[in-house]
Amino acid sequence: ETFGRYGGQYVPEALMPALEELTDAYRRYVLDNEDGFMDEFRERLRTFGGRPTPLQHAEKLSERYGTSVYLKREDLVHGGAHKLNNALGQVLLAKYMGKERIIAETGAGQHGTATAMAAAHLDMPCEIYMGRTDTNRQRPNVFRMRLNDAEVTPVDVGRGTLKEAISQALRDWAHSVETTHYVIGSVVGPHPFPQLVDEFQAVISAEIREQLHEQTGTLPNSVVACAGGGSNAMGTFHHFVDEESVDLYAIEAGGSSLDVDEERGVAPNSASLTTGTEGVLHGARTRVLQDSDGQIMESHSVSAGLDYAGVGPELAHLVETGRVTPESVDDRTALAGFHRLSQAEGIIPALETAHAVGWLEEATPEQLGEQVVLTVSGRGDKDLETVLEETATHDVPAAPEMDVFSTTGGDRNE
Amino acid sequence: ETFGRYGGQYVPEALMPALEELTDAYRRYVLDNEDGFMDEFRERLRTFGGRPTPLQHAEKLSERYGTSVYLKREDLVHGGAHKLNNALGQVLLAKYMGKERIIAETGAGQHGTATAMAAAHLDMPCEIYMGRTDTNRQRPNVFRMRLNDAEVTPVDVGRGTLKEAISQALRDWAHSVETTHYVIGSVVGPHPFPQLVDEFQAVISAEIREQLHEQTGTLPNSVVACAGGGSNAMGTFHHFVDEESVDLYAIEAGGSSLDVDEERGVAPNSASLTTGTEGVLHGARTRVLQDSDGQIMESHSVSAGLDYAGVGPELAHLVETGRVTPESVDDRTALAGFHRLSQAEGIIPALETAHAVGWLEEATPEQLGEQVVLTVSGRGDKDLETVLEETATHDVPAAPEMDVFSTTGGDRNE
Amino acid sequence: MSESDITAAFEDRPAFVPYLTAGDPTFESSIEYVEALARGGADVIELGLPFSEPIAEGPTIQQAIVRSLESGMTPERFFEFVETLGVDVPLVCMTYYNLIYQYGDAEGPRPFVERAAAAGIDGLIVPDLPVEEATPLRTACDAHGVDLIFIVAPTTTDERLTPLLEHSSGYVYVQARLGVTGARSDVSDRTSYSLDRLEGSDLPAAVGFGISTGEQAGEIVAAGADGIIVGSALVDIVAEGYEDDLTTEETAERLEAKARELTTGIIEQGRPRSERL
Amino acid sequence: MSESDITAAFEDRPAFVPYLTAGDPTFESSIEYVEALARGGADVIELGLPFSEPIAEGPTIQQAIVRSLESGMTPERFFEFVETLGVDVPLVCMTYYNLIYQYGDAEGPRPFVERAAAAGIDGLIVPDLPVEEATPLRTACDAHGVDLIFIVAPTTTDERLTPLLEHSSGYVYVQARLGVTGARSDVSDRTSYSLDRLEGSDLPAAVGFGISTGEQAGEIVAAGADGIIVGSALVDIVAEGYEDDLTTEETAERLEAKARELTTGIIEQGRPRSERL
Repeated sequence: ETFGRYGGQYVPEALMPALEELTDAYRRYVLDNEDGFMDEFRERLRTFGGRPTPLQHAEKLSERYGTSVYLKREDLVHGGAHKLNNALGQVLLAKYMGKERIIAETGAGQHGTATAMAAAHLDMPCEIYMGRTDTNRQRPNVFRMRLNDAEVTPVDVGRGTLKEAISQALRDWAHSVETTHYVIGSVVGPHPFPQLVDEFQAVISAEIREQLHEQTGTLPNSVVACAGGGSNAMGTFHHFVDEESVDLYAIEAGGSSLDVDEERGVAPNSASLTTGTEGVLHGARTRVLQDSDGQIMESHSVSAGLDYAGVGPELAHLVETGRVTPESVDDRTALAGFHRLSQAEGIIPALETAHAVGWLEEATPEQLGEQVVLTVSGRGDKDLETVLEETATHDVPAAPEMDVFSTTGGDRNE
Repeated sequence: ETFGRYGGQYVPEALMPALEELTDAYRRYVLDNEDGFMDEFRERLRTFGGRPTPLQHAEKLSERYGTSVYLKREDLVHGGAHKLNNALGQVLLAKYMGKERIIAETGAGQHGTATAMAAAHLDMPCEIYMGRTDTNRQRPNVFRMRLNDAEVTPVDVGRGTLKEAISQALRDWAHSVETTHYVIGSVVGPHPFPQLVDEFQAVISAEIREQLHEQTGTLPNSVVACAGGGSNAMGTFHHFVDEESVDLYAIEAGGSSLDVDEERGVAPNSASLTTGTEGVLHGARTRVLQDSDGQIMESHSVSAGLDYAGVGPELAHLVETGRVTPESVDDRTALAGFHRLSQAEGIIPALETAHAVGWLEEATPEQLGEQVVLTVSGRGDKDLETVLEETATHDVPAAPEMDVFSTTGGDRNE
Repeated sequence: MSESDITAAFEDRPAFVPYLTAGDPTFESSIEYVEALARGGADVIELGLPFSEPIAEGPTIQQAIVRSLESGMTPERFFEFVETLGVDVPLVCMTYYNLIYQYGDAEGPRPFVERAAAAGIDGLIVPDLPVEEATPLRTACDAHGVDLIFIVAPTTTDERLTPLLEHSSGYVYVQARLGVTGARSDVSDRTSYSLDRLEGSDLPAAVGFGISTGEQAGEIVAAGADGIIVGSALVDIVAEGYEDDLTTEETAERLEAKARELTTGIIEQGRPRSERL
Repeated sequence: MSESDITAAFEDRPAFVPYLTAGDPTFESSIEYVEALARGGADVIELGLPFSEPIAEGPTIQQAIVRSLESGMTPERFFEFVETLGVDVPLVCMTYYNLIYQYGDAEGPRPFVERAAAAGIDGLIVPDLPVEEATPLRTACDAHGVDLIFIVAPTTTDERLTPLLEHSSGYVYVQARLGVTGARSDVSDRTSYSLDRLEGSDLPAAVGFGISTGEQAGEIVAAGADGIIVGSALVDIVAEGYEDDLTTEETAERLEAKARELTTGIIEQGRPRSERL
């Protein structure tokens, strides 16, 4: 199954039967609610995951941009990001399929922690592949996974980040496919994963639509979501794709520059939709960051969760058809967005989300329209250290002073 | 106003007019919903705070204890703990009262971060007093407060923890009382604070009661909450106090021992209800950890959020009348509870909550009854480092191995 | 009600009321320091009995309290301190309510007041005890002839002033500015206002919070005060002596000199109380 | 359809099909290594063109790919490599689909196949290209007389087997066990089952994944295989040579010796293919 030119199943033959089995399970359980699968999924999302999440009118952002800005609060989902929507769905599906074990890859650790939580909740053994570099720079998330009793297996290949972790998870799956389900973390990979993950994340836009209708009786003019692999963006857009009056903006990580260093095989950004070219990566034809030979480039973003050289094929297709507008925001603008939301609204966003917030500053009034919905894909607790370091490096305006540790006084009276 | 022998207003004369003003505002805005205060509060709790939080049936704990265990998921409130219920209420009240500035104390940083978030959300300048020791051991929470644009002022007095921070906040308030509201973080302090905070936290038990009735049509047999200052416990108990059939258990931090070291002025626990004696601390008569002269002792708990030498006067009163049963759980049992909830249910609890979870293991079937509600007062992300250290120290059974960082391999094929 | 020794001390001229934390930094040197203040002209002396949570004190007195507690000060030692002192001016004990409440068998304030009176304490100031909570202590004080001194704050409303004055004896402690104790270079405008409000009272009005020089003392007396209370400026001298390793005698001399400076400031501006009423 | 050179190589006896990553660790020494395998008895040689995301490879070949990429291997250099080789056995290029797709103007697989055929490549194996996605490549291969070899996995269902064999040419790569490439000491029971399933096919069946000794090779041939594919066991020798700083000649000799061991194992158990059919 493809989305225009994109999608497909570019995987080893050994995995094809598992993908057929998964496609069958997807149709029966997810699309047809066989054995009440979707009912159970929705109930667990509610009581375990904390759904529905609020759609909050953001007073100060609205004032700043002269429009009504609504925030979809996925940062309040259990685990701190939208990732649980998908992880819970897939682990539950694996259980319905009679699988005995769960594997997953993780980059920044958000998908890994969500999967570990879901696996603990549903009593499934779980192993998470994580690049060695990421295990070292995302220690708290490694701890969280271990606390939920998941195995965490560092991957020592390549740069040791998300790309390598996905490749390694695919290798494990090629080995263990008969008993194991691979919980992929975004709308990427071979069919049916992009559709499956989209279906689980679509709850975001279903709620937005209903909540905004309750609050204002209307559809939004524009919907804004950050996009790395694209699960947050696809989940946020899903129920608006057929509404032509709603503009959809996918905000990518512009990193430090949109140029690429072909010589070193490095793209200092993760803007696959904006600067990528058609290619085949991790099981799907999509837009990827690659050199002219087709070797995949090392991507970069201040946000580990956006730091990926590919993007979901459906999102690539929606961009190609003009339905979704891709925009990219550089590290510095994202950091400024991080501080703006923290200070103005009392919400510390994930650095992924900060890209979407940063883009509001660059958007024209025509792009925003009268009602904007922006999904806060996750909370920023995981990013505190990075933000502190990067804020200093980038000299971001309006960042708070962090000299509280260097003073010795504390008393107010002399 | 007092609760039996407890409560009162033991503060400098300079603060008395402010307490009178606050009592008046409490009656008008909170009790009588003047100017729609409570409507706005509830609406903001919903859209900004993420309420209602779920009441989740915990499958594996239920199986383990042969009863139905329900978890009230305050860990899903914005900021990661029940603390926002109170902070948002008080900051909003300060705004209705025409105050121009917010101060607060914080120990572990949860109340400070909640207040900083609420103040950013409502556009109020905010200063948080935090003991020097706590600023150093709770750096992420200091960062979060600073990111929300709150001033964080370390307090260099005494041991530099919560007790000193409260004293210092009271001193600031004595100075700034005409323009400033002091957002106290628990059901402690002079009247009307204990009632005010209780009223804001009562949303917890209001929701529990409604949600359990929806799910089962009944009242619970027992309700369990951890208690430091007691705001989580009072919020959880509030709407059950008049239901004599419901047993109420306040779980305190037993620390390393319930004995005290009078010589050194140290109590190696924070079990004021269990081992404290009547005294006057921070504006109220209540049960406190003190030596025979009346000097306040340094308390201890593995959980910084429970580490306080006093307790709310209303809770002290409910214990004295036998309505609430105090139980204490030591550090090791709490750590075991932490790991049990993380592994069995996929919820990493705050170390405060872990005391309540740990107690389930020690409770008799008669105490638990057929339906138990336990409030997960907060999430444990803030406690990861402490748990790792203390778990090793205490040799807690069923704790996961944390050797993922020490291995070098990662590949599955040799 | 017959006039107390304390009230009488305000008669001839505006009184100089110094404060020191008893036992700071040691029992023995603290005795010397208090006696030095008496030599320097103190009319009434406030002695702090240290409590671990002094919510009304600024950093200067907080540190004095830490030093005193570390040197072993307890309520019982405090009474021995009072009994050891060789001064003949009225003594006021300033402490927090929990220590009073816990003394003896924690059966209320009576045992503390009884023991204090026996030791030679003439009055009590309890900064965390507003009039609303003071009835048991008031009763115990009345029973043992001990004055109970309340603080009038700049924020004290007119409605609060009447019951506050009714419960007061000895003198009224006029808090010159908002905040906690501590030496300041400015004297609040509110002082005059506060003094004006007390004109109908029978009790002398002593002004405290922030006075550190003879000149300030004189200004406040000129504004109509019946006395001045000086704490942090004196505790600062004790702290300096402690930190700079001065001998007890050197520090005592400095204290006596500071006391003289303040007394002189008062005398220059002061008239007998009968003329001021 | 006339039988290809590759298929013909399986005629006389079961074929020995070694794999090396081209350019590992350098262009020049890799040429020597491939030629050593030919001398050691290779009937067909699989040459890896390295891709940055080799999702079907175990750690041994992953590391070979890293070494090759670091030494500057590209698709164009790979074709030069093939053109430089002095061997007279059929050559199969093993690579991932993105490199094939991107070659030339990224207009599909045709330019790659054309160039490969011109360079002397006789067949292609693309581990991440299942039959469902293979039509464009199949078309290009047919147009240029290049075989397209598919892998039959232990999990391949009977329903999948028919179209898979229809699209295959050259030989069928029988994956002996689940997982990724890598030398193993055991040979899966599933191998016999897989070979049985292929009995109706016209194409020779070569078994790969995990074979490292002449003894194993003999066992598999005895079980009915038309050929054995050995990769990781040979790459290990290259890696050891690289890590232990051996000369190119020393490593080439070791490779030739290993090839002989494997060829001998095959010959001892092997019969002509006509007798096996």
